Amino acid sequence: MTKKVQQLDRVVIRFAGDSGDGMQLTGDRFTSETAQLGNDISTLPNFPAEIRAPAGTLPGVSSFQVHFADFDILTPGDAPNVLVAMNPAALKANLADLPGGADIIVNTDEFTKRNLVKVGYDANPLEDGSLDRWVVHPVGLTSMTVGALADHDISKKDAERAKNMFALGLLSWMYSRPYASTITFLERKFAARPELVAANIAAFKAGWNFGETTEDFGVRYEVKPAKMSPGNYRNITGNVALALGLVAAGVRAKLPVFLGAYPITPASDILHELSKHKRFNVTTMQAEDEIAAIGAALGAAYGGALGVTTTSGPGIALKGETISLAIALELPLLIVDVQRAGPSTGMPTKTEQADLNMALFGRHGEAPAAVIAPCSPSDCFYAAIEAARIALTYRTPVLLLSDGYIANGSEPWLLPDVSDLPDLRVEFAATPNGEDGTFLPYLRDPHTLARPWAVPGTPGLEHRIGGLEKADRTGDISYDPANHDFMVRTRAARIEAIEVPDIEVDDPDGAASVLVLGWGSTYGPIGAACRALRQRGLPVAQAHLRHLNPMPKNLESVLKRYGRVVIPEMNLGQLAHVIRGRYLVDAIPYNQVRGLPFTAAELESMLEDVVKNV
Amino acid sequence: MTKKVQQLDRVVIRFAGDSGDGMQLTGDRFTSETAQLGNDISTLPNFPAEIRAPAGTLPGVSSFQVHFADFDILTPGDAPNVLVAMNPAALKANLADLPGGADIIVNTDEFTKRNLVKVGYDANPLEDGSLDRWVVHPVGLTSMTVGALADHDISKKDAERAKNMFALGLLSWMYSRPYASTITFLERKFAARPELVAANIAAFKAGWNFGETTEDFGVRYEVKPAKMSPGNYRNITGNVALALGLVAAGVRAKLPVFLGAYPITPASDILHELSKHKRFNVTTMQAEDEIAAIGAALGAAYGGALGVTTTSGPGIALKGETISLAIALELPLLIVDVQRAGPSTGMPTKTEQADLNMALFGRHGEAPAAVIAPCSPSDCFYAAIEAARIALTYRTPVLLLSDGYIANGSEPWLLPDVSDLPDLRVEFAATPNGEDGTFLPYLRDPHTLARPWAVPGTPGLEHRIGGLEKADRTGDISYDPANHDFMVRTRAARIEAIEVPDIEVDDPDGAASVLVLGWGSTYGPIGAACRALRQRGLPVAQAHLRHLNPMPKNLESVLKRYGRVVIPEMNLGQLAHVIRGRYLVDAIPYNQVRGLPFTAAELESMLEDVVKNV
Amino acid sequence: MSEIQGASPPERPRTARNRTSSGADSGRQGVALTLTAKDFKSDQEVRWCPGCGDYAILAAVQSFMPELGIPRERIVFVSGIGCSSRFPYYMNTYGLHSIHGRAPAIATGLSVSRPDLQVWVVTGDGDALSIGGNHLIHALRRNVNLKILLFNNRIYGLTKGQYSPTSELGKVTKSTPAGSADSPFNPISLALGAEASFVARTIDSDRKHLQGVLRSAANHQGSAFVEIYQNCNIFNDGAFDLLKEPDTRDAALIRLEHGSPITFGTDGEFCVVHPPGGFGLEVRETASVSPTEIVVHDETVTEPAYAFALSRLPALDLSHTPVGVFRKVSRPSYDALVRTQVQEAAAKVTDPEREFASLLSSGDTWTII
Amino acid sequence: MSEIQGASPPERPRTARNRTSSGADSGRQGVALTLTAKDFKSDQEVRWCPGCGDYAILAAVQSFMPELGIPRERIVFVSGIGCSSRFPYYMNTYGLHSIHGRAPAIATGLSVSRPDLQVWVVTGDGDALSIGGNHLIHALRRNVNLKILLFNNRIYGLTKGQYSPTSELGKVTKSTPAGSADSPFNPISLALGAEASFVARTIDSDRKHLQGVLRSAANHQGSAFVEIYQNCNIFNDGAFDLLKEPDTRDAALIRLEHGSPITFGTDGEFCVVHPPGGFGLEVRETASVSPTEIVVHDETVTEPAYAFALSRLPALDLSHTPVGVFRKVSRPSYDALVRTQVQEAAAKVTDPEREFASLLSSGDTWTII
Ligand SMILES: Cc1ncc(C[n+]2csc(CCOP(=O)(O)OP(=O)(O)O)c2C)c(N)n1
Ligand SMILES: Cc1ncc(C[n+]2csc(CCOP(=O)(O)OP(=O)(O)O)c2C)c(N)n1
Ligand code: SF4
Ligand code: SF4
Ligand SMILES: [Mg+2]
Ligand SMILES: [Mg+2]
Repeated sequence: MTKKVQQLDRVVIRFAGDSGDGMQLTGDRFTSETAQLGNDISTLPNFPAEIRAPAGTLPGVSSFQVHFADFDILTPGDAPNVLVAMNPAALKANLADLPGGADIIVNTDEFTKRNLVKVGYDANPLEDGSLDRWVVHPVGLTSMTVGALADHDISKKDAERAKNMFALGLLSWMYSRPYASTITFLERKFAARPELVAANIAAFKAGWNFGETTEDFGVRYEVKPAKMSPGNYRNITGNVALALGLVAAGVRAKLPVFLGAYPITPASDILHELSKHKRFNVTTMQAEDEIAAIGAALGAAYGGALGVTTTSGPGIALKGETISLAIALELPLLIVDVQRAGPSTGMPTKTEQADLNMALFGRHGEAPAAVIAPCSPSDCFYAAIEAARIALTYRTPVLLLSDGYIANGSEPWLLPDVSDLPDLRVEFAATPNGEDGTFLPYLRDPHTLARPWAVPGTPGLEHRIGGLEKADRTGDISYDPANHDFMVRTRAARIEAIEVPDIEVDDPDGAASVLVLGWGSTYGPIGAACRALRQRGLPVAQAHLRHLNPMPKNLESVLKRYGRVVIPEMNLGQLAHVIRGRYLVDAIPYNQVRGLPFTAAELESMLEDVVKNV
Repeated sequence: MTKKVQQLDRVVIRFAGDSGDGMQLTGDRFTSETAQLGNDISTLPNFPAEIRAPAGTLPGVSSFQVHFADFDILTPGDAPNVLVAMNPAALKANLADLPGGADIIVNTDEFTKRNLVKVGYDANPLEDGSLDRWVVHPVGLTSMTVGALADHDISKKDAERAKNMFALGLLSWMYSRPYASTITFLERKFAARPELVAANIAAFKAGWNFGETTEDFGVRYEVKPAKMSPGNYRNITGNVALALGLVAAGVRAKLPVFLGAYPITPASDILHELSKHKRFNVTTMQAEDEIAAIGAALGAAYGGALGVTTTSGPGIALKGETISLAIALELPLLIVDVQRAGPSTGMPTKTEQADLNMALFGRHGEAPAAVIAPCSPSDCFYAAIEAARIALTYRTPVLLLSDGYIANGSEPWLLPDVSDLPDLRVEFAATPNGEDGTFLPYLRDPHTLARPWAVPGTPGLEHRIGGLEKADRTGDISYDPANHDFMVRTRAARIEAIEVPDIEVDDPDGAASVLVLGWGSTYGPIGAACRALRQRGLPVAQAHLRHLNPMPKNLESVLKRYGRVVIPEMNLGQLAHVIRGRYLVDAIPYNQVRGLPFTAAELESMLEDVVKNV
Repeated sequence: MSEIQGASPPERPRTARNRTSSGADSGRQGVALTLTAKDFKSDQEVRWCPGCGDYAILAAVQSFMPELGIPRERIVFVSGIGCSSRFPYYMNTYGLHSIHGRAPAIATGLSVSRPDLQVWVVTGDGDALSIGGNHLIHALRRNVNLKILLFNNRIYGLTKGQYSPTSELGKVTKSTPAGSADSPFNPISLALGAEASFVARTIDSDRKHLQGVLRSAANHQGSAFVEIYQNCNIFNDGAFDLLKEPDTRDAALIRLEHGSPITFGTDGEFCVVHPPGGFGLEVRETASVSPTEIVVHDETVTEPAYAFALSRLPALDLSHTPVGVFRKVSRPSYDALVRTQVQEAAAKVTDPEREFASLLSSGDTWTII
Repeated sequence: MSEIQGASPPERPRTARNRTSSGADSGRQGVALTLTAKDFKSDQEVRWCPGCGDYAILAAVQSFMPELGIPRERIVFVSGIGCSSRFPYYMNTYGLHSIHGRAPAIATGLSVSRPDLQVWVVTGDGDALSIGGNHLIHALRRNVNLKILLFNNRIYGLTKGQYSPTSELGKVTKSTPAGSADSPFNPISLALGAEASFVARTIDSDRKHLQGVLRSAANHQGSAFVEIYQNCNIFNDGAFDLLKEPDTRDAALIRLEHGSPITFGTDGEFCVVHPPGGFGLEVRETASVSPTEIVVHDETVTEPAYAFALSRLPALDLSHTPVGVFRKVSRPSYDALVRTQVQEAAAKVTDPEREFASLLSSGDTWTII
């Protein structure tokens, strides 16, 4: 039976199942196949804080959404076109996000009385007509997988486990994905147990063939490759990109990298990734807590390494005192905060942008530091390098604000040429800089205002520094009022003096009256909304802040060029407050704190209102 | 010999000497005598971070300034009329602050070659004419004391030590102070060693008699009592007032007070003071660190006590994560920050106002808390009570920002009638508040938005709470996006909903075009400067913010009433930034970060410029 | 003067407390009540991974609770963060799920200010020994009246499998792909070095033993530190199998019983001796030594060197692992000493407002008329 | 691959380092140099109170340093906050005066990334055992290559006299006017409980002894923990007088010497024995026991129970106080293990940029043309 093939320009698929069903892996594989095909992609994993909540319950549902298209896309998609629901809980938890007419592929084997009751279904939704708005494809995923593997010498449990590969096979068929990489992946993953390689491949093929054969799936879809710049690509998550960016910074600075970290969701993967790259002279230390982690990183920085610490909200709260010390010591240090929903423990696996205040203001005394934020998964790579540039050039702590959304989300990344990356080499102090061969640890470079980085081991530069106020030039302890005033202002000035690129405005025909200003991970949804509005003839301008401290020099004039400035944030208006205070611009905050990224649609409708009311 | 008696309306005296010379005690005693007499008073101690830096060195100089007058005064005085310099270091360290014509009383015995060299004097300033601008009184303080005590059976060291009492006697004579309280004090202090009581009293009297007899002091001064409201007064420092305010809050709330604290300058004295008042059901715990200190206070608050923690900058930096938990738990908690000069260890014994940002914004996630600041030493008493009122009524952490200046400075305090203090009694939850006898720990009071305070031990209200996001009403763990958004906004709303008194404006004839807005300890110098300007016919209005979060409802209209708003702060403009961001008012920051309070004179001249340029 | 003045709920049960130092804790012991395990189950769905050792511990604790004879409302579970720290949600008592590592500090404030409560701390090897190590050792040194249950699975569960301070040297985990480089703490030794007055160890899978240890901990005045070996079947499965598998456990598990000679094995064929002149303990075949050479376990030995020596018995490979109460000695609890100071001072005050007024006007005051 | 690539100062002395695990530390041992005590005095004015025990320790350290044979620039002193923590300012080496309690963490990062340096930590009883307790025990368990000098004056000096975790129970201080309620840590026991490989105690006033201990600490691979009893003459004067006054010291001070029987007193009239069957040690009159009963001190005993028993000897009143090296055993340092992993991996890479480029393009990549 030959199936009709229909062309689509974009599709959003959400795989949803129990925490134990392997949905993250399934989504990853589908993404990888899709990448091979050359679509543009954006993904959004969403999983519970519990490791493996009780099977079949709503809190146990884990999902992975992938958006792919034949043009360049900016978000993982507002609403799925297809939902794969491995059990009743997955169906129930995700239904509200599905627009009418979407496809739902359900694993009927899990729709038992017991499982239905567990999630509060009185009747079986597959039978009571409640799903009539959608196109439901009931598939006995488990039983068909087990059936297909009857000849394999594996346990029933292992056979059942392979059902995610059956589902992947089916979806791969539906969207005509190339699957060679999945086969290789399975061979590698189960290398130690060949029987599982065979079984999983068989399950995958069974799913593929099922699509090919069954009448239920009358149409097969194709999404053509996107037009993307030529080059070598890989799909990458923000956390991995950030880790690789740190390695790149070390390589380009010709400095060892020292990461002090304490595990915390959603930042731990940076530690995991970096600990694999020792060969680049990268040392990772899992410290006893966040304070020790940044302490060790600072100690390493004092010794001449590129010191880094990675964490999330609760950990950032603990690092303030040491960041303040690093500010007093004027040493380079990277502090990565992968933000999650707060306050307190909050919702560890959900995203948020509410640590900006903490990054800018969360230290006692006047303790300014540089702050930057990446805007997409792959941008985490470049943001890490930029953070290192600032830290090394200006001898200052730099806070880098990623968040759960881009940390776990992924997108295709055009691999850079390593030698094109910025040259980050630094010069350590080697000789005395004062009169009579003395060394003045706080004598500054007149241009960068940076003090010398004089690492232990350098003869003749022995000196003592600490967290007490220091006299200008000599660094000796000083309680002199005028010196303190001078030093406080100098520390502020040296952050202000950091050279950062001008902010760019995306205002294609310069006709916009409304500027949408964002920072961090909202770049994608804001960009998608602006595009959609422009396509509809409503001109809006977009500008995205990468450097949050210091801010670009041209920002003020950009802001003042527009009648209205709107600032969407996943917090209660933190950047908006800062912009208002600095530039006295009546910026309108648009806020949402749901632990989820904005959808392009909601931003579009909000902006439409603003544009119409200017 | 009878001396001329001259009337003065105000005098500023600075006692300065080595850390071991007992200058703080001497100043205290002089202050106490002056209080007895009924002058208005304001004091400013100033001491090094070292316990007892090497004798005779500049870093070892400790001083105490007292300003007293026959009218009400607001500051310890910009410049001393009299400097008592116990050694060359004390002279050198303080000379720059002395206006020409001021009296200098020097202890000539210490002006030895060795001591002069130690502080970098090439020649003896008492002899080389370099002090010609001032009226120098050379006195052999040490030798005369030792001489006066020749008959006493004490060691030479003890005799020499009594020289501060000689100096006190001399000054007490000069300013006609009643000294009965000093005699009582000495009797109490040395009760265990009667020979020292006798010696110190003898030294005091020798000093007094020396003034009476010597030709060098031709004039004796009198400063009449100030007109002050009738009542019972005592002289009080901010730290003691704050501690007593906490005791008062416990007494008036009929709750036990639990202080968890870790020693840190300049906050430790609150711990010391409170630990003396166990009889008011006050428990003090010196914890292992600042995190444990606030943790224990929070645990006690959970158990139904008035939980308090006291610290300074580096400690506040460590408490953020637990404050964030307290915000999630919605429990009352007082966090007292006696600010000192930062960043990092900074200048521990010097004052600053640079923790405002930290208090307002220094937590991860959206974690709003109430913030208030006292404006003078005695006001610390009332601020503590007000902080307790907010915490107990609204079930929220409250940050109270004192600083080193008012913490150690003192002023006369009209003792309140205890029964006039606010009634702070609270009601613990006693019965289920939900349907079917269930208990809903996050069901709110519709007016205050406070949740019930259901302390362990209450039968039927067993419940579980924590730092994960909680469902509205039930408090169960919730990852629901809409619930999170709701809870984040509710936590913000409940802080905004706190009722605080309107801000008052001091604009006697409503003619001012310039408003000076301050907060915290700058009240005195700003007030003094405004008075001086008004006396010169330049109208300026003064308003002082006690409530920094939420801000008074009328603040916006007050700000907009004036053509110019000036905000002087001992930081780089933290309040100014907030005011600009909130109200889009182009407030002018005026900043100084010298570890010292503003002088009224410098504010006066700055404001004069502003007024003239409106 | 009670620990909460005035505004306390009317029905709150109060027990008589005298004001002597030991008496200040006595409110924690209750009277017989007719509660069952079910009464200690909260309405929250338990969300650990299927098969997690935490389930067994929860069930053991819930079914043990009734014998305390303490009403539910007087029991509080305080935890930090970690899989184990979800524990309080499942107990139908008061419960506080706090922040990572800080439970002992928070519980200290609660316990010191509320002697009428019985405060339990539930924590993990990361929570208690990594980020929370300082609070733990300080609680132990102070001897705060806390029952501390450390669920030791030798891994970070909640953050998905990094090594912990009890993981063995060379452990390969997500954060140590080349093997960890830090040798672990021995939690029992650490607690003893920190002056702990009660130290015990037990295993998730042995409910009877676990409850025996809980019983002993519950009636201890001061800090009771209980290490519970707990299987994390997702990230460190089988870590304690040697002590659980029928074919190995008898030769590995040494059950300490107060007053009994320390023997173990299927038929007591192994024993623990104290070689003369030495400081450590050694395992021998029972048949090869004279009965008098076998160490008779005494948990009350004041000298901690004995319990310390016991704690060194297991090689890191668990080959000889004592379980039971290592040490249980009596010294005043911090809470009792602090409460006594406060109560004795407060007892002298009948009218706090008047007393406060006189405090205000003490010292150097003056009057303006 | 050296610990600093590329941009290092040209004159920086490099020592050959092999890549074996113990070898990774070897850069720290230097060659003979002709430095004197004066070379280790910085130009900063010393600002402790006159009479403070810190002066004696400073002088002892400065005059000891030359014998290390390590150039000044390869020595770093890292401290926390406290009177004691001002120490680095006075040493003409590299020095970092950090924040309260965190010196061990900061020093760990430095030591791990710079095996060519010798890193000393100077800390106080509050800095190390109160706020910094966790970092201390973790450094010890990891066996980081640090020489940790804890100046124990049993008080908070810098903050003007509050009690510390080593102050005796009942101590009256500014923060405990009614006497403290928490019993103290025994720093030696705590360190042993935390798996310390080198543990020693000495006294500010005995320069020879102090330097002997420093010598032993300096050549130890891994963490060397040295408690130094230090007099704070302002806030806790005479705390150790019993061990210093001519009429009491002989009967109180037990000088441990490796390989010698433990005797003390004016004429060795007292000794330490190990009563059979017991775990603790006891003091006896030498005349009353047979010479073979006297414990012969051996700092290298693997079993920490011996050193632990020794640490329990002093009553809190110092009546029997061992000083000297309690324990010195060899186990791999954390730094060495970590450096080895990194160095072995890095040794395989000749061109990091090219290797990095190939890392980027490893895995699932695709090409758009
Ligand atoms: C301040 C802070 N740092 C880190 C974390 C992340 N975190 C949560 S639980 C945990 C460790 C859990 O390990 P353990 O205590 O052994 O408990 P288990 O999950 O194994 O029961 C970590 C690192 C956090 N929640 N807060
Ligand atoms: C985070 C922080 N908390 C508190 C302090 C205040 N503080 C400085 S030193 C010190 C204790 C000093 O005691 P110790 O470590 O025994 O040193 P000593 O002064 O006795 O040598 C304290 C509490 C601080 N500087 N930083
Ligand atoms: S991850 Fe491990 S410890 Fe956590 S719930 Fe699962 S099995 Fe239990
Ligand atoms: S306070 Fe004590 S420890 Fe500090 S310098 Fe003075 S004498 Fe030394
Ligand atoms: Mg664990
Ligand atoms: Mg000390």
